[in-house]
Amino acid sequence: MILLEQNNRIISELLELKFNNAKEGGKPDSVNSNFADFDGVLYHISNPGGDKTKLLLSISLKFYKDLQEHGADALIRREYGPYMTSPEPGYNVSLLFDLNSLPQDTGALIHKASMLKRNCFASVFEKYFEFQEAGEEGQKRAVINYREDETMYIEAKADRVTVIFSTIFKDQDDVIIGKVFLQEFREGRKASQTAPSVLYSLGEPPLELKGLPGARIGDNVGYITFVLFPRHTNKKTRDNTIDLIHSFRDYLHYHIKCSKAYLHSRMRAKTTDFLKVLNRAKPEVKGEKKTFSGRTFQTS
Amino acid sequence: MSATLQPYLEAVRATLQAALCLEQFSSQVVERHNKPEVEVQTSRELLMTPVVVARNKQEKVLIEPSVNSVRVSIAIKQSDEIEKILCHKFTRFMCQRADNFFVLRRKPIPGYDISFLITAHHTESMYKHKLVDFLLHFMQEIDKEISEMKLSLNARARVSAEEFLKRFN
Amino acid sequence: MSGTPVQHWNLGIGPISCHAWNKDRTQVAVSASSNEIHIFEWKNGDWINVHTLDEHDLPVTGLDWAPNTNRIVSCSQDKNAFVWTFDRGHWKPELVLVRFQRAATCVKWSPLENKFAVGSGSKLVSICYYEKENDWWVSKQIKKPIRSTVNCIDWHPNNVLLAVGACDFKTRVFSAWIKEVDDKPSPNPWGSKMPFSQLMGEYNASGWVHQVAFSPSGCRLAYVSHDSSISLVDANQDNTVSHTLRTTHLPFTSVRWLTENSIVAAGHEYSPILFTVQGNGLKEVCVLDVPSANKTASVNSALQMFKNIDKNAASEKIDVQLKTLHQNRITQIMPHSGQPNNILKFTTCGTDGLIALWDLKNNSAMVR
Amino acid sequence: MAKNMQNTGYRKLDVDAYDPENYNENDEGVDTPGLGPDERTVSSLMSTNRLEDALRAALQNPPLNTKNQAVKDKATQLVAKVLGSYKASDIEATVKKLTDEEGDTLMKYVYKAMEISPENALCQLLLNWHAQLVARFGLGSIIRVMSDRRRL
Repeated sequence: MILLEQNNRIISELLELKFNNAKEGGKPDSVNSNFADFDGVLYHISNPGGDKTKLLLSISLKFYKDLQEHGADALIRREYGPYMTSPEPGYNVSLLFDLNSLPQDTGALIHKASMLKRNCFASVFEKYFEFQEAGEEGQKRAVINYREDETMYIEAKADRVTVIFSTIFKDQDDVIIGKVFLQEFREGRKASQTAPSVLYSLGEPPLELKGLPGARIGDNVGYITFVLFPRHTNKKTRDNTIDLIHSFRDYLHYHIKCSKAYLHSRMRAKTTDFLKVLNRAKPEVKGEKKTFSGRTFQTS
Repeated sequence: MSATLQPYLEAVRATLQAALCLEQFSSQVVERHNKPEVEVQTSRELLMTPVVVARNKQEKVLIEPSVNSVRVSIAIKQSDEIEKILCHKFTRFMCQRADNFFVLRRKPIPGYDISFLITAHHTESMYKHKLVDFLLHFMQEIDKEISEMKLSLNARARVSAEEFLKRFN
Repeated sequence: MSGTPVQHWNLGIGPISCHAWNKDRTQVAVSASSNEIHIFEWKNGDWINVHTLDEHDLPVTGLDWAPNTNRIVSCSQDKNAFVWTFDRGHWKPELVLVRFQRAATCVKWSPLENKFAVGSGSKLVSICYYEKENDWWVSKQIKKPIRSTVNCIDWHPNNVLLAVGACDFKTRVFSAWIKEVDDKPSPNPWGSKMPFSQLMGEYNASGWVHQVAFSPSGCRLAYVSHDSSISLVDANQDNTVSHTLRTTHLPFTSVRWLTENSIVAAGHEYSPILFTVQGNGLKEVCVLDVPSANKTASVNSALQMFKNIDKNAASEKIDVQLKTLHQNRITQIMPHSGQPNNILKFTTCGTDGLIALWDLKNNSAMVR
Repeated sequence: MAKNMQNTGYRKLDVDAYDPENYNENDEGVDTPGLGPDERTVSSLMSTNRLEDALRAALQNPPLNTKNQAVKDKATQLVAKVLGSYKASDIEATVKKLTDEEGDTLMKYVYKAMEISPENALCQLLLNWHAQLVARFGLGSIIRVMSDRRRL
C-alpha cells in the first residue's frame, strides 16, 4: 500500500458492523472503544447513557482550537448537520447515530463518518482556497499546530495558496533519509505536470517564515512548501487536494519508517550471510551420533 | 570489480596472513590471566608495529598485531551522508550481534568504522586462511551492500513522491 | 594412512600444543590446549587413549618424557610443574617447587635426566632437581638479565649449559650447573668458568625468540624468531656472533637439528623446511610436504550439500583444505628415530590436531 | 587524614616503567646515527631520471633509531616521492634488483607512506610496490615490518 487511506478504517468497520446488525434486526449490543489516528487524534465510540440503540462517535484533536478559528464548526455542521450533538466532555466534536432510524444508504454515512478527521482539517484549506479564488490577498496566515512541535502554515495569494509544513525528524538518521525523500518530492513535479510545486528547506524556515516567532530552527527541523495553483484549489478539485495535502506529513513519515524497516531487514539478512561465511572458517567437527536404535550416524 | 580494488584487497590479505601468526600467551603482568595483549597494552615488547593498508584517504585498514591477538579496523568508503548513515547503521547493527560474530569487537577504534579482534583462541579453533577470507569477503560485500541499500532507498523515495504528486490533478 | 609418504594421525582432541614420546615410541603424551595430558598407546594399528592426567587446572604449556628414567614432566599456565612417575599402572604426580608468580611456558629434562629446566612468564628460568633429604623437587632460578617471558629452553649435551629464548628479543646461553647434582663441567667453546646462572652468551633477534636448539655436539646453537628468521651461532668460530638468515616464510616456532649440519624448522608456515649450515651461516634447502594430489577430499552427499547451504551459504563443497599436510600452525618438532646426530624420522604436532611422522629416508616423495 | 593524602598524582605514575626487570625499548643500543637519506642526492638523481639510483639512495640510512618523528616522516615522504615517480610497469624489474636489507627497508617505507599520505594515485602505486615486494621477499618481509622494534 503506497498511499495512505484518507478515512479511518476502524470507524468504518465498526460502524458497518453495527449498522448491518441493526438493519438485519439483530439485538444491539453495547460498545465502548477508544482508538487513535495520526497526528495525535483520539476517537471514542460509545452508547450514550448506556442506550444500546444509539452510537456516539467523538473526536479529539489537540489543535481543534486552531481549526475553529478558520470555520471548522461551520464545515462540520455542513457535513454532518443532522447527526451533530453537543460534544462529549474531553472531545471536540461528537456525532450521534440512532440505530433505529438509519438512512437507506448506510455506506455513504459510514464513509462520511470515517472522514471525520479529514473534514475537521478541511475547513482551513477551504477558507484559504476561497480567499485565493476571490483574489483576496493580505489575509493573515493561518497557523495550525497540528502536532506538538510541528506546525502547518497556510497563506493565500491571488494566484496561489502556499501550504508550509514544519516537521521534526526524530534523529539525525531520519533527517538524512527525510532529505532523500524531500529531494524526490521536489523532483517529482517533473514526472507529473499537474502536481503542485514542492520546495523544502532543512534546519531553518523558508524565507516567508523567517523571523516568525514559533518557526523553529534546528538540525532536525524540516520545512516543506507546497505551492497550490488554481487548478488545485478550484471547487472541482479541491476535495482531492485537501485529501492529499492534509495527510502529507503522515505519508512522508510513514514511508521513512518503511524504508528504515526495509533497511533493517536487509541488514539482518546480510549479517546472517556474513555469519555463514565466518562459519566456513570452523573446521567441521567429526563426531558420531547414535540413533535411538543404536545405529551410528556419521556427522561430518 | 574495479581494477584498483584487487591490489588493495591482495595487500590486505598478505598483511593479515602475516599478522595472524598468533599463539597462546599468558599475561606476564596479571597472574593466571590470558588476555589479548593488543587490548591490555601492558607489555610493550609484546606489541608489534601497527600497519596501515590504504586504498585512498577513505578506505583503509589498520592492523595492530601482538603476540596473541590482532586488532583489524576497517574504514569503509562513504561518499555522501546517506552512505555515512547506512554504514553507521550497519556496523552498529553488527556490533550488537558481536556475540555471534566472536571475532567482532564491540566498539570500533576511533577513526575506523568497524574493528575485529582476533585472538589465538580463534586461530586455534578456526582455519586461519578462512578467517582471512571472511575479512576480505566482508570488505567487498559491505561496500556493495551499502551502495545497494542507497539505491533502494532512493528508488523508494522516488516512487512514493511520484505516486503522491500524481494524485493531484 | 598407507599410500601417503607421511604418516599422520588426528587424535581427535583438538589443537595440540605439545607432545612427547616414550623411549620405544609406543606411547605419546600430548596436551590439547587444555589442562589435561593424554597418553596414547599404539594398539592394534591405532592410538588408544590409555591415561589422562589432569592435575593441572589451566592449559598445559610444556611436556617432556625422560626416556631412561621414564618420568614425564609437565608445566602449565597455572604456574605449576609436576613430575609424573609410573607406578603400578598409574601416573603419580609430584609437585615441583618452581616458585613462579606467572605461567610456566616450557619444560625440558637435562640430558642426564637428573634435573630439568622450566621457563616462565615471570621472566626467569627455574632449574629443578631432586633433593633426597626432603624428598621433593626444589629449584634454583636464573633471572638476570631476562627482561620478558621466557619462550623456550634447550640443554647443551654436557648437561650444564642452557639456551634460553625470550620475548625480549634475545637468545642467551646460561650455565645451569647445580653443585648438588652435577660434576664440575669441563671447558668448552662457550667458556671455561661456569658458576650457576653465569651468562655465557647473548644474541639479538628482531622478534620474539620462539625456539632455541643446540646442535648434537653442542658447539652450534640455532634459534628461530618472529621476524621469520633463523639464526646460527657457531661457538667453534666465534661464540659472540650470530648469523641470521631472513626467510620469505611466515615465522617459525619450532626448530631442531637433524645432524650436526642440518636443521628442520616449522611453525606458521605449516610445512617443515630444511636448512643446512653453509660457511658461517645457514641456507634454505627445501620445503617438506606431501604432494597436494594426495589430498583431494570429495564428500558430496545431498546431506552434505544441504548442510553447506545452511551453515556456510555455499552450495558447493567449500575448499577449506590447504595444500599442505598440516592445516594450521605446527607447534612442535620432536625426534622419533635415529641417533641425535642423525635423525631419521621426526614428528610434528599442530594446532590442527594432527601428529605427523616424517620419514627423512624416503624424503624424495615429500620434498615440495 | 594526613594532608599529603590530598595529592593523588602518585597514583597515576606508571610504576612499571621504573621496574628494571621490565623490558625497555630505550635500552636497545643505537648502532647507526640514521639521520635519513640525503635529500639532495635523491632529488638530483630523480631530476636526471635515474630512478633506480634515486631509490637506492633514498633507502640509505633509514632514520630508524631517531626519536624524532618529523625526521622519519620526511624520509618517508622522500621515498614515497621516488616510488610515486615510477611507472607501474618498471616496478617489478627494480624490485628484483633489491637486496634483502633494501627490500625490508622499502617494505617499511611502503606501509608508512600509505599511513601518512594516502593519496589516491600514490596508493595505487604503493599497492603495486607492495605486491611486487611480497612476490619477491614473501610474507616474511611483512612480518619483519611488524616485528622490528626500529620503526619508521
